Order: sequence, then structure tokens, then C-alpha cells
Amino acid sequence: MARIGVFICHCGTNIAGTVDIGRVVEAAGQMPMVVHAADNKYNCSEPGQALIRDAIAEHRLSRVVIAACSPRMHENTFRKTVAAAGLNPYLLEMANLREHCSWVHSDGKEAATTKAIELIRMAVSKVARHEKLFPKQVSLTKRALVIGGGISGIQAALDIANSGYKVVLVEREPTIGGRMAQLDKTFPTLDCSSCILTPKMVDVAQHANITLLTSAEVKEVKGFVGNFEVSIVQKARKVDHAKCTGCGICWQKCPEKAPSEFDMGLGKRSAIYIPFPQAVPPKPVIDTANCRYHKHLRFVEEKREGKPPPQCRVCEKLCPVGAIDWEQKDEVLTEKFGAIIVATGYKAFEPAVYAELGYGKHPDVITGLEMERMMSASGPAGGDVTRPSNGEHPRDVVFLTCIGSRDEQRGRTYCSKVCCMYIAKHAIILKEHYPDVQCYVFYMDVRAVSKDYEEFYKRAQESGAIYIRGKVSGIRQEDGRLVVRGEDTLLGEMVEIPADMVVLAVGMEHSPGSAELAQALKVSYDINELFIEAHPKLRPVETMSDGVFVAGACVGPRDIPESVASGSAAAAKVAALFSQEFLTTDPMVASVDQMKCGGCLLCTKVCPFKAIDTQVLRDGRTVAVVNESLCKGCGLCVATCRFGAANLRGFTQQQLLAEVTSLWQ
Amino acid sequence: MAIDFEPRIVGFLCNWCSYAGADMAGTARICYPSNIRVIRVPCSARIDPLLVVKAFQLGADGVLVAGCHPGDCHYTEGNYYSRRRFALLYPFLEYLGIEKGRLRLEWVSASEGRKFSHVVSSFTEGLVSLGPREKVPAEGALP
Amino acid sequence: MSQTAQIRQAARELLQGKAVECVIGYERGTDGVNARPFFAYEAAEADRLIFDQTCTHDLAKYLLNRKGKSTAIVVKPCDSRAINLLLNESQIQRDKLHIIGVVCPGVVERRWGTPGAKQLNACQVCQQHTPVVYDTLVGQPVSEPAVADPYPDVAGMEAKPADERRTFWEEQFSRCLRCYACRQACPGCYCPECFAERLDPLWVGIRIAPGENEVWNTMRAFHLAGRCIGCYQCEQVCPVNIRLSLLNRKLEKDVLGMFHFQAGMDAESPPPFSTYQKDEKLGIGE
Amino acid sequence: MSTIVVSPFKEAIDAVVEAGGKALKQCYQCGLCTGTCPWNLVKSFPTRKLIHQSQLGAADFESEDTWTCATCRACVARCPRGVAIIDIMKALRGVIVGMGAGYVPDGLRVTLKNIAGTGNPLGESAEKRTDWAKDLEIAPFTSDTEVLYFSCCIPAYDPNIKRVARATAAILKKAGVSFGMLGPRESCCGESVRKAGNESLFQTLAQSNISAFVERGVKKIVVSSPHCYHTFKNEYPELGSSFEVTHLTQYLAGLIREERLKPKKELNLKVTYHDPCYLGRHNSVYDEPREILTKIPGLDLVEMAECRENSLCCGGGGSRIWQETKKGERLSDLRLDQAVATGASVLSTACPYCMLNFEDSILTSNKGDMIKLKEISELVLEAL
Repeated sequence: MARIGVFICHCGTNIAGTVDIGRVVEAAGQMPMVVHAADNKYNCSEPGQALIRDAIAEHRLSRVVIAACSPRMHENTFRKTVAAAGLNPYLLEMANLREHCSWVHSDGKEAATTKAIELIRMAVSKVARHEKLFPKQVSLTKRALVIGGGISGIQAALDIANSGYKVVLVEREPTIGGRMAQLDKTFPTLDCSSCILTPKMVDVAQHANITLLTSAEVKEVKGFVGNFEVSIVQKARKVDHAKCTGCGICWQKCPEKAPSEFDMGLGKRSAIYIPFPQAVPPKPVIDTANCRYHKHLRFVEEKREGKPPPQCRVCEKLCPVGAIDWEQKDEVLTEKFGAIIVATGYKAFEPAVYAELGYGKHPDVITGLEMERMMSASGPAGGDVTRPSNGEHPRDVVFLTCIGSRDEQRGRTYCSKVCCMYIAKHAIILKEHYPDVQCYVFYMDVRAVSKDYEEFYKRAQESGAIYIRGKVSGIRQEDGRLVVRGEDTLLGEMVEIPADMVVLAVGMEHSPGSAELAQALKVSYDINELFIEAHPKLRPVETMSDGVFVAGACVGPRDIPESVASGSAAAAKVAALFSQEFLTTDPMVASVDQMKCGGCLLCTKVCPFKAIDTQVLRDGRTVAVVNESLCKGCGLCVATCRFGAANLRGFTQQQLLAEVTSLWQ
Repeated sequence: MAIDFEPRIVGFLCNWCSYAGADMAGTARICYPSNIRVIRVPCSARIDPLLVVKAFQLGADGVLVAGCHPGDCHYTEGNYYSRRRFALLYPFLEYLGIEKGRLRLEWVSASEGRKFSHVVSSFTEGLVSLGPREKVPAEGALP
Repeated sequence: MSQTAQIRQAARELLQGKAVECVIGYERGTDGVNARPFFAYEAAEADRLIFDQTCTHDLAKYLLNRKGKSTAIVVKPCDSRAINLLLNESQIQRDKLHIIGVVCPGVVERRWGTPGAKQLNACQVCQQHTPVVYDTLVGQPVSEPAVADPYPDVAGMEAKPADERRTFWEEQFSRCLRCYACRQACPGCYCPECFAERLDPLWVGIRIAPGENEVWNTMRAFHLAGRCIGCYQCEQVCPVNIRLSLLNRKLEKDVLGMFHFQAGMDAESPPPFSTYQKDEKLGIGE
Repeated sequence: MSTIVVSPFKEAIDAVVEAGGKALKQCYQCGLCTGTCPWNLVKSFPTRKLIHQSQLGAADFESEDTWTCATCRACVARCPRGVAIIDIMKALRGVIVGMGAGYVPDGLRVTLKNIAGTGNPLGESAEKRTDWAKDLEIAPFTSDTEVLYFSCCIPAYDPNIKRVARATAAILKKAGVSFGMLGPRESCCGESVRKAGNESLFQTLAQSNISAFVERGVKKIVVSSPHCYHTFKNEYPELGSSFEVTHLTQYLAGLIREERLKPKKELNLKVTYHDPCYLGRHNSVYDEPREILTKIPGLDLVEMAECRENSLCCGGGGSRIWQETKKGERLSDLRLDQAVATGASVLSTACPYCMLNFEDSILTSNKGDMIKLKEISELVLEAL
């Protein structure tokens, strides 16, 4: 039989001024299982808490009701109080006599007193059904996984590594560097992009705490915060990087050429290649789709007719250290991590869907990223911007913004944030390189919202770029030039601009495979397949999945400063997590009674935290089982479960029903 | 209509928005009728319709379910599920003869103390004008 | 070939070929008029199978006892929806199942020893005469004419004043014996422990009394919201003739109206309480 | 809807840019200029659109709009991008005048011809420039004369406004200032000529004035017109001049401060003061005129609703004074209403163009019995 103590707080006159404390104490003393009822000027004061602790000992109380303010205010305070007296802290319930009673019913003392008594009765009925709960301590692996080797992931990996923790950085491509490596200059300072990026890439490669896995992808994620188990596929490179010295003879001598992905197809690379000279690691991979030896192997394997293409194997012959490994296969590594940072970045929007703009049809219509590669001194053209159609320098260049941004027709509702600025950058640089170039920019709004961005936009205008408000409705070819047609909405008239080159300011979209990765990580993503942060303002790098953080453009369009900042922020969160020796889990989570579970598994489908797994019992029944480390205690599963198998500790069906029933006792 | 009739209301409030909104009404000293008895739950999605049906069986004159506004759920999506559940329960109870106006679902945020007070006031007034529920025969009330 | 003959042939082939261990179907009952469930384990038993308008039982529920065992089953269109329901709720495995779907014109109320004359209430409003899932189809699929008002009974009830409805249901529930026959017959009622029989929490008092009966009947129906496949087994077996279909069909109507969902039409669509639309307008909390 | 094909007027853009409209590029089309421009109180004048058309090299050279701007500087003072809108207007006009094509208002054509021929906009003989002072016994200007009083063409020739020059001369004499005029060697300062886009004529006028000043040993110039003031002070130095230039109000305020002038007579007048754009917004001289007025005994200075930086233009700047403005579109009429609304019996100002416009407004609107127009020098003289 429970021995319940009720402690009624005056809260000065806050409660006592409206509620007749004497009557409440008397009524509480007569409630079932209540062996002690007392009032107190301030329950939360140190003397008040001492009285509670003493009463627990003196009356051998097994449960406690504090009738005072809102539990949102002081539940934790009183949990500590009862714990200090040797009770399990969860054998406590609060009746909210202040916020929910005396403060809002000061116009009726009688009614307020009646309500106060009933609120206490509800709390008494509930606390009688409370159980001892114990937070669990879980050990954690102090090792972080960073997915994505762009600037954001690089920053996150370096910051964690510099905090003294081990990091594994996984990158899908053969090199880290991401999109930033492809850029020529960066706005608004016009720093050379690779000049500021490559030192960081080298730092990653050399850092003792960082393990770099390129040409690798995350396949499966199990576990929970502190104890993730992640399967990573190391794709076959056909080159043994342990032996390879990166001398470069192989890619120089390889006779097969393919369009360079890094150069947006504007230049060529060999079949065994590094994407660009400063690639990290500076060691090559073999592109088996284009490699002559692999073409030969496929020909033989598929038993095609005719003479097989010759086996080339030049790289193998020339390699001084015998690093070419034709037998290399995809490998799956399974590693343990305590935290994961997702920094998978973005992909440039594919503009061919805008048929009216003729991308892919008119060679002189290019994307912003292609312009970057053209402009780059280390790019395929050595920085010389020419018309793809005839190799001449353009005189009139027209830029179109919001391509794949702010366009519901294309399913991209959002602003890509960086386009206005990179267009301004192109206009400034073009004018600097080629003083007789005339740039025109068709825009809807110019969004220049960060430090020095507005000034940068002004600089573009001053350099001579003419801004025309409107969206281009069509581009046609005429006399070897392009005629760009759109409304100038500020004049209310159509304008046509004869141009030599048109640059489409393509927006950012989710990088391929984002949804699958999000599902594996149990992180939510939006309709645009962008990751959703735990709170857009207050928890911008956390996710609803504990221990999984997000950085960079995988959350939404971000520029370099923001990507770096979010990378550092996520790293700080990881470092804070790793500073703990154990993780403590909240015991007020859901549970499933396996005897009562009928196995419909609806709970596994609705759980917002994917915290419910299935388990096959020895009798062959498949039942639901709660992963307490993932459960956040919302109780949706309880209401979903017809079987009455799911329950929520601290808010059990029994406890809530007891509260309802007590009102009619 | 009984002038002195004091309806009994069971209110299930989610901890993060509506319970906090009720706290807010208190902090701001916004008075409302004392007929409501609040049961705190972590999320409106935790509320099993059985609890509501049971409250009516026991003799509740009204049941209030309140949660975060759609899109604001602390657990991201719980209130979308509760909205569906109660959208269906509501006409069903009415069909069984429990008048419209005895079950109410409201979205009250942590800052909407005034709204909470308004909801309780108007709900109470509505229940007063509906009058007491026809009593379930006494022997049915409890085992 | 008659439907009975087709069923027998299919069952025989399945049992002979060891494709299934058992065929669940109907045979003639001891009164010589009505049908009763029959489990054929041997090919020789196939000839005991029948199908006619006395085959009222929803046999799908028997599959719950044969989890993991290869089984063939004779199903009417409403029973086929029960199969989808059980598949959707992970209760049975499709690959262990051979479904003999029967095109059904409707079945009749059962009367001991005499052929029933009146079609079941369910059959009078039925809009699905061809099974929604089957491996073998017995009979020719029929097209379903559109029905202007598929729920006249529910609409009639809704139109009554609140106190009249209240009186109606009080009277109905007051007759309830809490024999739970409705539960036993329902293919969707398979909780390991029914909430009505739990002692802790005690949702439904042990006493047979109007208040307790109301909780039982209300929650039984609500647990079937978005799940009831409209077979009317519950109402058919009720010894005191409570109009349970009026409860189930009210929920069916609202689920269709609000969530555009009908239970058991396929095995994949998420049931209404396991999904949501962010911006749906449900006329509550707005 | 017509279609503008951008760039055939590339040369025109270059011309506009070259002519001083560099500011053109910076405009981001917010429209604050249009909203600020006083013309939009009386008619439609799409300042922003004009700038944008110019950006595209698509300006309509046949449009009257090109000639509307009174260069009052209200827009420039507010432009968030610091666009020198007046320079753009000037450049546009310059392209028209320079190319000899496009529309130039008739009144302006005549005036420019007059100035080119006689050195003054009224087409009067240069010899008669100081006829207004014949009876005032002013000593001829010698290298010992301390101050050159440059009256501006209008007080010099206009029969009505002559009184300003005469009052000024009388005051200077009373204060014992050593001053004189250059007579036929003085030309129009060229301010409105430059704003009308005729840069070469401006250069001729400026060179002529500067060389006259230098030859005659001028060091210090006192001017009645804010337009002369602006040009001498801010634009002539481009051509290498360096004279001390003072507006009459500044000079008089100094004399009063030094007590070389002592206004003693009680005037018992309620006076309101109109800030000329070229004195106020262009050169930030707001306080001296008010300082003078408040030193006059019995003078009650009241402000109009829009004063100082927000003063409403009379409509006479930027060569507008030589163009016909339709009745109903005259800003001076609006300004006169504001002055009457203060309850003042005297409207005072310190600019010959403003004087011309307000004289006209009082006459045409029959408000002569409600309010009188007096230049500051007139009031000072009355009080001595």
C-alpha cells in the first residue's frame, strides 16, 4: 500500500490568497492512501524542501504530491528533493494550483478551492500508479563520421579532429573539395577559390585524427546516438592507394580520354585520372566504364561477336610501384561512431527542362558552373572565356537568374540564395578581363543579403552590367547570335537583346541519393529532399535524430561562409557530445508489452523517430519493440495501438485513466 | 435550463504548447471559468480515444483536447495524427447522441494564454447552454 | 460449370499438387439447408465443398489460426477485403495463401432448417460483387453501377435529433449481453487481449450495465474505424440484434469522406490513422 | 506592345555615361526619386523610368520629360544608391543638344541663343548691364575694390527684380563696403546653360567670366543668385578659378554679426522664408537667411510646413525658368499656397529665379492682397 504525502504550497499569497489552504489540507488528508498532508509557505525554498525531505523520512512516504506551481516550472526541483530523501525521483506528481488555478480563478475563492482539491485528488490518483523509473547510462564511441567532403564537411572534420576526437570523412567522389573546388573566384572578396580551399584539403589529408575515405558511400546506419554502426562501401578504384605514390605517369600516358566531370564536360580527362591537379588524395582511380582494358574484359565476358578491342594495360606496365590492381572489388567496412554529420551538399539544377532557353540546343547557352570552369585559370580553357560555337570572345553576355529557383512549375519553390551573387561576380570578372564586354542581367529580385553583398552588387552595376527586371521568355538564334527576349517589367515593354553568350544562373538542388541517406539516418527531409533541422532557428545543425547533425547546403541553399559556419557549428555539437563519459537517457519513454502485441506494426510506421523496431519471438510471432535510445516519449504509439500493448512510462494508460476516474470518485 | 449548472470539463493538454499556454494564461492572470480539470500529456497524439469515451461515460459534460498548432508539434507530426483521430471521433460521438459541442479540439500555442482562456470560457458557456448530459444510469457509472 | 463445381476442381488440384495443406471453404450444414465452414485437407474431401447464397461466414478469420501454413481459402468479395486488411496489418503472408475468389450476388439471412429469404443488410447495399484479390476467380466479374447514396441508413440516423439518437442507442446498448460474439466473428478483431477484458487499466467494467455496454460498443466500432470491410458478421451473429452495422457504416462513411479511404481494397495503402496530409481540412481545430 | 531592341543606341549610352552620367549604372530602380520629385504633385514625371530607359540606351529623345527636371536635388538627397540623378538629366539633355537631334523646348532655344549672342538670357545689350545702378553713385571697380557684387542677369535687367540689386547696393553702401561691378564684362554664370546640356556654351561663359575676374583683380565675389553662387563656388574651380564666393545672405549675416549693419526699425511683420534649392539643398545654406530675418526687430519668422531640406522647389531651376510651365502645373503656385497657409503677410526668399516665379504666381492667382513678395535685401533695407 502506497503511503502518499501531499505538500501544499502557499506560494506566499500567490496560491493562499485565492485558495483556502486549510480546507485543501484537510481534504487532501482524507484522500485514499494519503498518510500525510501539510502546507508550506514556499515548497521550493530550501527550508520548504527540507520540510518535505523530513516528512518523507518521518512518515515513511513512498510517493509524493507537490501541490504548487506548474510542473513545467519546478518538477525537476522537486524530483531532486524527493531523490535526496531516498525516493525514486519519478514517484512524484505535481498539482498545478498556481498557473491553472489561483492565478486564473482569483474571482471565485470557493470555486478555486474546490478545483484545487480536485487537482490534488487527480495527482494523488496518478501518483499511486507511478513506478520507479531509472535513467539509463549508455557508453559512447567518441568517434565521428562526416558524410561529404565539401567545404562544410572539411570544416566539420577539421574542427572535430582539432578537438581531439577521431573522425572518418567519407566522400563519394575520388577527391574531397566538393563544389567549391570547381569555382574560380568567390564573392564578394574575389578570393581565388582553390587558393583558400586546397590548404584545408591538405590539412584533412595530413591530420592524425582524420581518416579519409574517398570513392566511398554510406550504405546502412544502425544504432543510435553514441553507438551508431555504419556500413560504408569503399568502391573499387582498381588502384592500390597504399602502394600508389601519385607520381602521375599513369594518367599522363593513358590513351583513353573521357569528358571531365570536374570541368563540367568542357575538358577531357584520361580513364585513369585524378579529377584535378590539387585533388586529395592525389592518387588516381580507374574509370572502368571508359578504361580500354575493362572494355576488352566486358567484350569477352559478354561473348560479343567480332574481334575484341585490344587490351591496353599501359598504366599497369608503367606503374613503378605496381599499384594497379585489376582484382580490386567494392568493399564494405563496418565502423562504430558516436555521432554523424551529414554534409552532402548540393547539385546544380539541370536547366534543359527550360525548353524555351535552349540549353543543350544552342551551344552558347551555358550554366553558371560551366562559366566557372571556363573562367578558372586552371580550367580547360586556361581562363579564356570564349563562345563554344565559334571560339570567339563574346561581346554581349546575358545572364538569366532564378533558373530552377523560385519556380513552382519546375518544383523548386525556394530561392537558391547564391545565384544573384555569382552572376554579379561573373559580370565583374568578365568586364575586368575583357573591357569591351557588355553584360546584361535579367533578374526578378536581386537578393544580396550578407555582409558586403549589396556593395558587391553595386560594384557589378558600376562595372557596367545592366540589370533588367524580368524573366526571359525565349531565346532564338539569329545571324549566328542569340536574341534574348523578355519583358522589362519596369518599363512595361518587351526587350530583345542580341547576345553572343547566355549564362543560366542555375540554382541548387539536393544532391542525388539524399532521400535514401535521410531514411538510413532516420532524419526527416522535405519535399525538395533537403534535410530538416530539429528547429529552423534554435537548433539549426541538429536533427530530430539524436546524434545526427547537418551542415552545409544539404539543408538548403547556402553560400560558402554559411557552409563553413554550419560545419563548425555541427562540429561544436559533436565535441560537446563527446565531452561526456556516458549518455543518460530519459526513462519516460514508450514500451511494448510483447504478450499483448498483435503484430500489426502500425506503431513502427507512425513513430516520428523510427524508434520502434520489430522482433520475431521464439513462438514465431512478430512483435514491436521500442528502441529506448531513440524514443522521445510522445506517446503516439500508445494511441495508435489497439491492442493496448504500447504504453508510455510516466504517462501510462493506467495513470491517465486514474486521473479521469478520480474526478468522479 | 439549470442556471446553477456547473459543467465538468476534462482537458487533455499537450505539455509543450497547450499546457504551457494555460500556464501563460496564469502568468498573465487572465481569468476563465474554473470548470476545467487539466490532464497533462506529452503530445496530443498520446490521447487514446478510449480516455475520451471513458470520460464521457463517467459523466464529463465536455472534453477538451488541445495541442500545438499543425506544423508546430514538438515531436514534428504528432498533432497531424491526433487531428485525424479526433476528426473521426467527433462526428461519431455526435452520432451516438453526445451533442456537438461536448468534444472540442483546439490548437493553443505556448504564447496563446489569451486564446486558452477564451477557449475555456466559450466552451464552458456552450456547455452551460447545452445543459447537463442525460445521466447514465447510476449502476453503470462504476463497476 | 457451377461455382460449386469450379471450387471443387480448384481445391482438388491444389490439394493433389500439395500446393496447399488445407482448403478452407463451405460445406452443407446438418440442417441440410445452410452452409457451414469446412476445412479440406485431402483431395478426396474437395467434393464436400459448396457455394451458394447460404455461405454467409467470413472465413478469412480462420487464416489467423493458420499463420505460416500454406492454405487456400474460398472468399466472397467482402471476405477478400478482409484478406487485404490482414495482409496490410502483417497478420498473414500472401505467399502462403491461395485465394479462390467467388463472384457473389449476395447471401441471405440464416434460418435453421429453412432457406433464408431476406438478403443480408450488407448485401443489400453491397457495391463489390467481384473479389478485390484472388488467385482463382470463380464466376464472371461484374461491373458495379454507381450508387448515388451508398449510405441511406447512416444518413437517416444522422438526420435525427441528438436526443432521439441518444435514446435509440441507449435502447440498443441496453440489450447488449457482452457475449462478444460480434468480436469473435469479426475478421478485424484479433487482439491478443481485448481491451474489454483487461483488468488494468479497467476500461470496461465487468458489470453488464448501460454505461459499460456503451463504452464497449463505442470502442469496438472505433477500433474498426478505417478497418471494417463491411461483411456484417458482427450484426449477423448478434443474439440480441443490435444494429452494429449502423455504427460501422457511419465510420466507414466518414473515413471515405474525410480520408478517401476504404478498408481492404488493397493490401498496401496506409490506413487512415497511420498517415496524414499536412494541409488537410477536417473541420476540426480550425 | 512595342519591343525595344537593346543596344542600337549603345553610342547614346556611352555618350550619356561620358557626359557625366556614370551614376546611371548604380541605379537599382527603387522609385524613391519618382516619389520624391515635386513634379509628381502636379503631373506624371516618371523619374525612375527615365533613368532605366537611359540605362538601356532606350531614352525617348522626343519626349518632353527630358526637359522637366528642375534639378531641385530633392531626389539626389534621398537616393539610397547615391545616384547623381541631376547629372543624368544633364547628360541626357547634353546628348540631345550635342547631337542636334530631338526635342528642345522653344523658350529654351531662344534663351540659349540670347545667351550665346549677348551673354545674358534676356538678350539685352551687355552695355546696359549696370543701368539699374546709374543713380546710385557706385564707384567703378578697381583693383582696390574689396568686393565684386555680381547681381545675376535677372536683377540686372528685369524691370521688376531690379529692386533686389538696388536694395543690395544701398545696404552695402550703408555698411560702408567697398564694392563695385564689372558691367559689360560680366556674363551669365551659365548654370542653367549647363543644366540644359549645352556644355560648350557653358565653357565659353565660364572662361569669359573667369578671365574678366582675373583681369580686373577680383578676389571676393558677393552674389545675389544661388545659381551664380553654386556655379562660381562649385563648378568654376574645375576650370582653375579660385575666388572667394559668398552669397548675399551669408555676407549680410556677417555684416550684422560684425555690427557693421544694425537693423533698428521695427517692421511688425509676419514673414515666411522660402529656401531656394540651390542655396539650401545644393549648398546647405539654411541658417544665414533666417539669422538675418530674426535680427530684424518686430519681424516674426514663421516656417512653412516644408522647409529647409524638405523645401518645395519653385520650379525654376535646371533651365526650367526659361521654359513655359502650364498653369496648373506650376510648383510656385503650390509653394505660394503653403506660404499663405502660414498666415504670413510677406513671403521672403533669396533667389532671383524664385522671385520671378513667385511674382508671376502672386499676379496670376490674384493673391497680392494676401501676401507680398520681398527679397531678403529689401527687408533688411527697410529695417535700417
